[in-house]
Amino acid sequence: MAVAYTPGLKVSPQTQLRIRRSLPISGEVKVSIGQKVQPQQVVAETLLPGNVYPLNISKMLSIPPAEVPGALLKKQGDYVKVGETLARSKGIFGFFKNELASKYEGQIESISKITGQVILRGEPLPVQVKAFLNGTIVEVIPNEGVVIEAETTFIQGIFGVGGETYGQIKVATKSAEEALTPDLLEESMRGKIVIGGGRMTYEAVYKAIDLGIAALVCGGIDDQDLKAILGYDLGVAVTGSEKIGITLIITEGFGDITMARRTYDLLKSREGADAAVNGATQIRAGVMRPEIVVPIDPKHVSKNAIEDTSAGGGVMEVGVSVRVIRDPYFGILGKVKALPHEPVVLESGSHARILQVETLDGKVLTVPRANVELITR
Amino acid sequence: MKQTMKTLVGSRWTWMMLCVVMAWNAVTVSAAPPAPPSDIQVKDYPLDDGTAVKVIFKRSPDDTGAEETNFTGYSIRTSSEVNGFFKEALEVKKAADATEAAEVVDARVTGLKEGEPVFVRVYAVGADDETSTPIQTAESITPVMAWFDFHQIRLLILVIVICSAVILFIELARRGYPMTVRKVAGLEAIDEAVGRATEMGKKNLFIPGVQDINDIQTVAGINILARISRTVADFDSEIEVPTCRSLVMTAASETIEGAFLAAGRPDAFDPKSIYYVTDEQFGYVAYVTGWMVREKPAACFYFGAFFAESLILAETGNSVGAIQIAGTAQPSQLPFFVAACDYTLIGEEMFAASAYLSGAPEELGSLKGQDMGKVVAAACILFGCFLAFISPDLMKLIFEETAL
Amino acid sequence: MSHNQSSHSHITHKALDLDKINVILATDCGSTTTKAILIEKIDGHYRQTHRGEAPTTVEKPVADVTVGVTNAVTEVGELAGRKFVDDNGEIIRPANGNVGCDIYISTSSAGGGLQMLVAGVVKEMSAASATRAALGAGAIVMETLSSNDKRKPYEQIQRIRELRPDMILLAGGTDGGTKKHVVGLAEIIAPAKPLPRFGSEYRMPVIYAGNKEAAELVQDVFKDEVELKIVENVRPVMESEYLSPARDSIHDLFLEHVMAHAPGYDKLISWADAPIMPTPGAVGDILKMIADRDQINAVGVDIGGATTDVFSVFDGVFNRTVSANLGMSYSISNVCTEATMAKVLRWVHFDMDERELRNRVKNKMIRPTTIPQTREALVFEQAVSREALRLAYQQHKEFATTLKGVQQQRTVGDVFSQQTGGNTIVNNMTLNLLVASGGVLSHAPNMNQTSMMLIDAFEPEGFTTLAKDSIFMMPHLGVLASVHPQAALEVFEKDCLIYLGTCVAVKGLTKLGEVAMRYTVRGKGLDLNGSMNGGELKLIPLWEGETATVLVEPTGRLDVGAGPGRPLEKEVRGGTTGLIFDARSRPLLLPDDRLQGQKMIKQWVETMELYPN
Amino acid sequence: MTTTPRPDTNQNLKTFEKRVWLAVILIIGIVLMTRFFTVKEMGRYYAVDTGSGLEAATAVDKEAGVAFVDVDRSIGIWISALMTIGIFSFLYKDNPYYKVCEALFIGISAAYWMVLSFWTTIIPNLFGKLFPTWTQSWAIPGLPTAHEHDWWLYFVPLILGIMLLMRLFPKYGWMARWPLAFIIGTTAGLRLIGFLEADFWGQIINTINSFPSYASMIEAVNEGNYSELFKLSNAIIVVVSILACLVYFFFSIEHKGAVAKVARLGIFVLMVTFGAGFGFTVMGRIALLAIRLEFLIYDWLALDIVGG
Repeated sequence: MAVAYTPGLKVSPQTQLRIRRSLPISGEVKVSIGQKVQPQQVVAETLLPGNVYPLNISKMLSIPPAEVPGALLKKQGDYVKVGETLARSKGIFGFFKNELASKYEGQIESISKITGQVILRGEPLPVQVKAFLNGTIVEVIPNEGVVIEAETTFIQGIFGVGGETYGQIKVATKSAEEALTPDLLEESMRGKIVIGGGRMTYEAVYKAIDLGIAALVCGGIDDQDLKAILGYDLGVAVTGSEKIGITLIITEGFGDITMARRTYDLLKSREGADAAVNGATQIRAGVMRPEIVVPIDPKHVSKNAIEDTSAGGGVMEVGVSVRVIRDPYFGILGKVKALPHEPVVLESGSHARILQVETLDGKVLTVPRANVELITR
Repeated sequence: MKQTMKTLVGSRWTWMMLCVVMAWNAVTVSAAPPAPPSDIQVKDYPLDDGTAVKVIFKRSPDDTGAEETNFTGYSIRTSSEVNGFFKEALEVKKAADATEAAEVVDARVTGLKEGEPVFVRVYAVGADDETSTPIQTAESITPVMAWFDFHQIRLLILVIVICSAVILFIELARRGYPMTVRKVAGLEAIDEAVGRATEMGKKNLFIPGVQDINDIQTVAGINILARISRTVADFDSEIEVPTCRSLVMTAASETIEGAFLAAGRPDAFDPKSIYYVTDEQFGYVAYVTGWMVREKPAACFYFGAFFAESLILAETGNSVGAIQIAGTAQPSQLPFFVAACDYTLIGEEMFAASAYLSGAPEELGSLKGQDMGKVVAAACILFGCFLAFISPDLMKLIFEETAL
Repeated sequence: MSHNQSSHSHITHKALDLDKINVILATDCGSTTTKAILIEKIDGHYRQTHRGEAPTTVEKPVADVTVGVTNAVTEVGELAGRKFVDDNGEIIRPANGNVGCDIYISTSSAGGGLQMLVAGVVKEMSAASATRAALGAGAIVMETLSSNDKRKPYEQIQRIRELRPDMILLAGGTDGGTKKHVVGLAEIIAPAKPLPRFGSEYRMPVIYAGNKEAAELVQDVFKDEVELKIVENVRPVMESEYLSPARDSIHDLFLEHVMAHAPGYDKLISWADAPIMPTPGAVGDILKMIADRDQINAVGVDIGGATTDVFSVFDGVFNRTVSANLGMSYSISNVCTEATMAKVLRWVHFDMDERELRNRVKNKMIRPTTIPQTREALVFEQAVSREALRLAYQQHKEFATTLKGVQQQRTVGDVFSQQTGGNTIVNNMTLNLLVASGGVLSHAPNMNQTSMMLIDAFEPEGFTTLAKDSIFMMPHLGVLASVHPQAALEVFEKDCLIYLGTCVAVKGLTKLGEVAMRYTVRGKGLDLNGSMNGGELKLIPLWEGETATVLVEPTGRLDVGAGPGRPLEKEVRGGTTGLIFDARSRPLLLPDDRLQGQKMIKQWVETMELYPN
Repeated sequence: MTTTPRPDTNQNLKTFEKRVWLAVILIIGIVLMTRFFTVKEMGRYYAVDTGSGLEAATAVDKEAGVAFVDVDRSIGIWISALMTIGIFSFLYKDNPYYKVCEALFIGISAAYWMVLSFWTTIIPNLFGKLFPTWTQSWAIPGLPTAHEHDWWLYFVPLILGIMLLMRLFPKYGWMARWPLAFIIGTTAGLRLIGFLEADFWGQIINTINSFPSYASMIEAVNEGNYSELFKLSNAIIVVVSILACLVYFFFSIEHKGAVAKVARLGIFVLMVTFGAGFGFTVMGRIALLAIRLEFLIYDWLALDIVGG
């Protein structure tokens, strides 16, 4: 077969997007068909009862239950934060005092002298589903959710962390190659979606969180940095629920890697526009990629815009632009120079069909066909 | 039957007669009595629990320290009345050699009643148990209880060593020092047993033994009950606890209520399932076995002090097809539990259970501390045996005699 | 324990005359590729002759599975010089000269396979039995709900809503046992109104395999909102499992409801001469069949991109586990996380930059289709696979256990050897056959690499024959076995398995530099004897089709299957790798020190000729 | 494996079984009655009035005219015999007869214990100490009316006892926890010392004391007496056994390697102990059974077997 499909990411200046927004459990839909909605508008809502945390203060402090109210530093109805000192035992002659810091956050619902138990109830968990898109409601699923439609500029990243967020697009780097370093970030970017070029550094992410930047979109990130940011090693690529105070999206891959020019240019062209991003990624059957959605003002919708998906997927032939997506040449861009038919023995000893790539600086590399990805340039 | 009884009674009489006759013989065949000791002094023994007096007297002239002599030792006797019946309280051996013979005897007479005056007599005893005329104090002496009993000093040291080991390890555990616990299959099987009951829609039965709450085994049993009922609450199963003592019922009820609350299911707690049956051991057993046969519990737990009922309960449980987990520190009952139950906790394992189950660092630390106690015991035994082998006197000095 | 000898004959489409079957066409619609094989009767024996493959077409834009099947079949046809597909795009039957085939069968795991939600009362008991039934039927168990999973009802409801299973299996309670728990579970599932994965046009299939006395109550709870099928209890009493009715009805419903709604499957079902089975279910069936016939214990492993399936048959008891997050592409990063990078790197005999590696791992995760180009990348990937296999096998051991909740019979003598129920039935010493399949194992450039990956990850003890599934034919043979067992067994024997050789390993801790075992090998042109020190490996050439008699005398307390220190003589089978003597310890211990470890691995790599220049 | 479905409880079989049992019971009843009326000793208690009370006698005495049948005690014999059989009937299966015996046993014993503890504990030990005059006036005539030294301390148990009773009122039920805690806490404390003294230290001292000294051994051997050597070997066995058992009960160490081996030895020691205990207890139980059977055979049925 002379044709090879590669997993494509959608990078489209204009596309009609239809998304389904639904509640986890049944609730109330707050909009009706035909209604125009804003990204941050709540379209459906429900309440989950707050979680209950029973704390056996008497056991934890080794005091009789009846002394629990005396040892508590809070009253019924008070709100306790995580780490706040909840109770202190009297100790013996002022020594051996024990303190107990709350492990949970919530309101003190009841204090029992009998069991020494304090019940903390977390806030009722409001579950709100926002529109995410600036669009029109085209379908209402009663008690569950809605389907929204809009004309958007739509860009899929390859990987992201953090959930949905909104903001103005702001490009921070001068080129698609430039790494996002802390010095490129400034106070004025608070609440915005900041676009970088190459890799986002650990320091930059930290500064961005401090500055209150809504989201960072870059070409790549170092896994070591990601681990430091998340505080754990990411195992399964199912993300979206991280609470790190920022949404991060990478468009190309891990390591030092440049953002595809097309993506960079498209984002740059929409600088200043309001966008919605979602870092949620799920790489397996039913794949989910992080997305950057920039609604297009209905006035500017070009009626004859072509549905453009050629950015990802396509036909592999001599002359097309490709990126190598596996070491040892990871991230290198070039053009297909030859597509030999016969399988070749690789250095690893495997037989595989290969292609030759001529890099931008004129070198010719031999790589397995599976290890390249088409890019439109 | 009646006749056998009579024979038995008859034979007892025969024996007594025989004894009397022999005693008479012994008295009649006596030789000349030895010379009495002299200069008796009796004092209250200091720093003790008030059950001893110190008796000091000069040795009898017959007590020369020579090996071959008619003299065997002294008999110290006490009575509450001046001329009352004097009962022997202590025997003192004759001097081993001449040097010892020159010294006074300083004896400690124990077994007295605190606060009750006694009179003391000392007899010299000859070869054929004939006694000299006694020497006696004119005044009675009253043993007094001191604030601190020095005889218990070893115990104090032990308590301090073990308690500090426990405290030390608890502290260490709190600071994250890793503590391991050996696996105890019986405890791991609790979930399995309760699970079985849940799946089969049957009840769990818990028997906290037949002793009152003042038995440490019952307390340990109640501790395990806390965990079991927590599992029961988690599994939404039911537990039945008939008790043999009213206080145990109260304790069990409190425990289960607490466990259900901790599991977040206070609503599922049924106080009626914990009840008192009777104090009468076998009445209780009859009830429990009857209940078992009727209700067919799928899981039976026996934790506490058990006596003759162990096998009856466990066999009945086995016959109704329950998973049974038992634990007791009654050595005589363990074999029965082992034979009839699925899992058995042996003695100490039951006491360690609560620490094992909770997995809380504090409790694990205390377990480790208790293990240190065992190390101390082992060391004492080894050291003591070594001393006993080398020098029994030194051993006695360190392990038995008062340090005063 | 379980009755896994499933009978699918109850939906056999057509009556077949087994003697007249000469040409068999089989396909397996995997999530990415559809593989077709051709089996022909040559000189009275069934042989696999040709194969072909094509991308699976269940997702847009094609969305008709038969297109991929037709493509794959066409490729086979071209290679075999037969015409299988007529002008209407249908498979031609029966065979007539160079045209058509006698039977056509298929398995499917396209679109993520059969995804199920399982619920039972106690997690370790009826829920575990239900899970076993579902896994045995070839399903992926997305979630197991139980009364004691510590979740509040609303959390459970939320979870069910998040999932979109193909099917639900509800079990719980022994017959005559608990009703309230089972009904309680039904009351949680019913209001959650789980939506089936393939559209909402049909009702969610729910199989009830719990307390038969609660069946009516459960039916009342579900009313008509689901497609409820009531079968016999998977756990009629605590002491035994009865899985086959539940398994069979999973297969039936898979066909009737799930598959029927997947794109193109209605056509595929009508084509096939036997019910279409979920791929892993078919693999399990053939493995079980072989183990039963030869009276052996066997373990099969299929390591994929996202998941690793482990199948085992020990003393006739079949078990299957799916380690959902252990795989070589989508899940590679999770393997490194779960096993830790240090554990992965201990299999690598040279230095690697960890930071660089982390990025590579993550990039493989987000771009799962790439293949290692350099030797370094290959070595690393195979190191990861060892850890993935090791973890999957560990999970399998934890799952393949004796039943929990069974009353134990004891005597006084047992007091100190009390063991809880639910011990693993997996015993590496009694394992006879270890079969590997899946990309990293079957496509390794060098078969010695496959052998070593198996030995390092599974740590077989005693005498164990190693083999690999040549072209992942086991699913096809599994279905074939339900129609034509003789053909399936013949092909399995002759074409399916490629024997790698035999591993002879001592159980116990061996000491470096001390003799661990002595051996004598006698066979065609072979007469060797020697001894092995602790920590050593030895490769003795014994090629495919050859056998040799091996006598092993372990020293000390070491064991090769006859008991500690006892000698054992057995006939062993050769293969592409040969006869491997392994005097490394069991469990396999690698030095913590990186340098020392590298030295040791390097030595093994050289002995085993793993990465020749 | 399906369980073979239990055949739907065969009604016929059940009725048949019932009839058989009815017949058996009837036959036994008839035999008993016949025996009662033919054998003079059976189920009767003969007594002779000595003036200072009743004493046991025999049927022969009755014939002689000195003794008479004590109806009360005879009824007692019958009750205990029938109760004994009732409890034994559990060996066959649970049945109404057993249930009656069980209920009687429990009811009577519970009441008995209640009365007993009231009159032996609460009255003399609590009220008798706190309110001697009052108690003397209605309950214990012989009680001294003066207060004891430190008598007021008895208010503590009174209050604790009342608190314990508070369980009866759900609202104040929590009060019961205090006395309970007091009891458990005190128990633990007392037992700790008791345990240390009697078990812990006692075991150590007894072990050490059983160990012979080198000097005594040499002396004995010189005298040609080798028993000391046996004493030594015994003592060593004892010490090793104790240490091994101690190791078995180490919880904070995984039983691996050398520890496992020592623990294994400890297991053997414990096994031997259990074996001995098992045998001992079984013998005890058989003796108990013999006593019950003796009662039934001799005192009730008055059978003349085994030279009774």
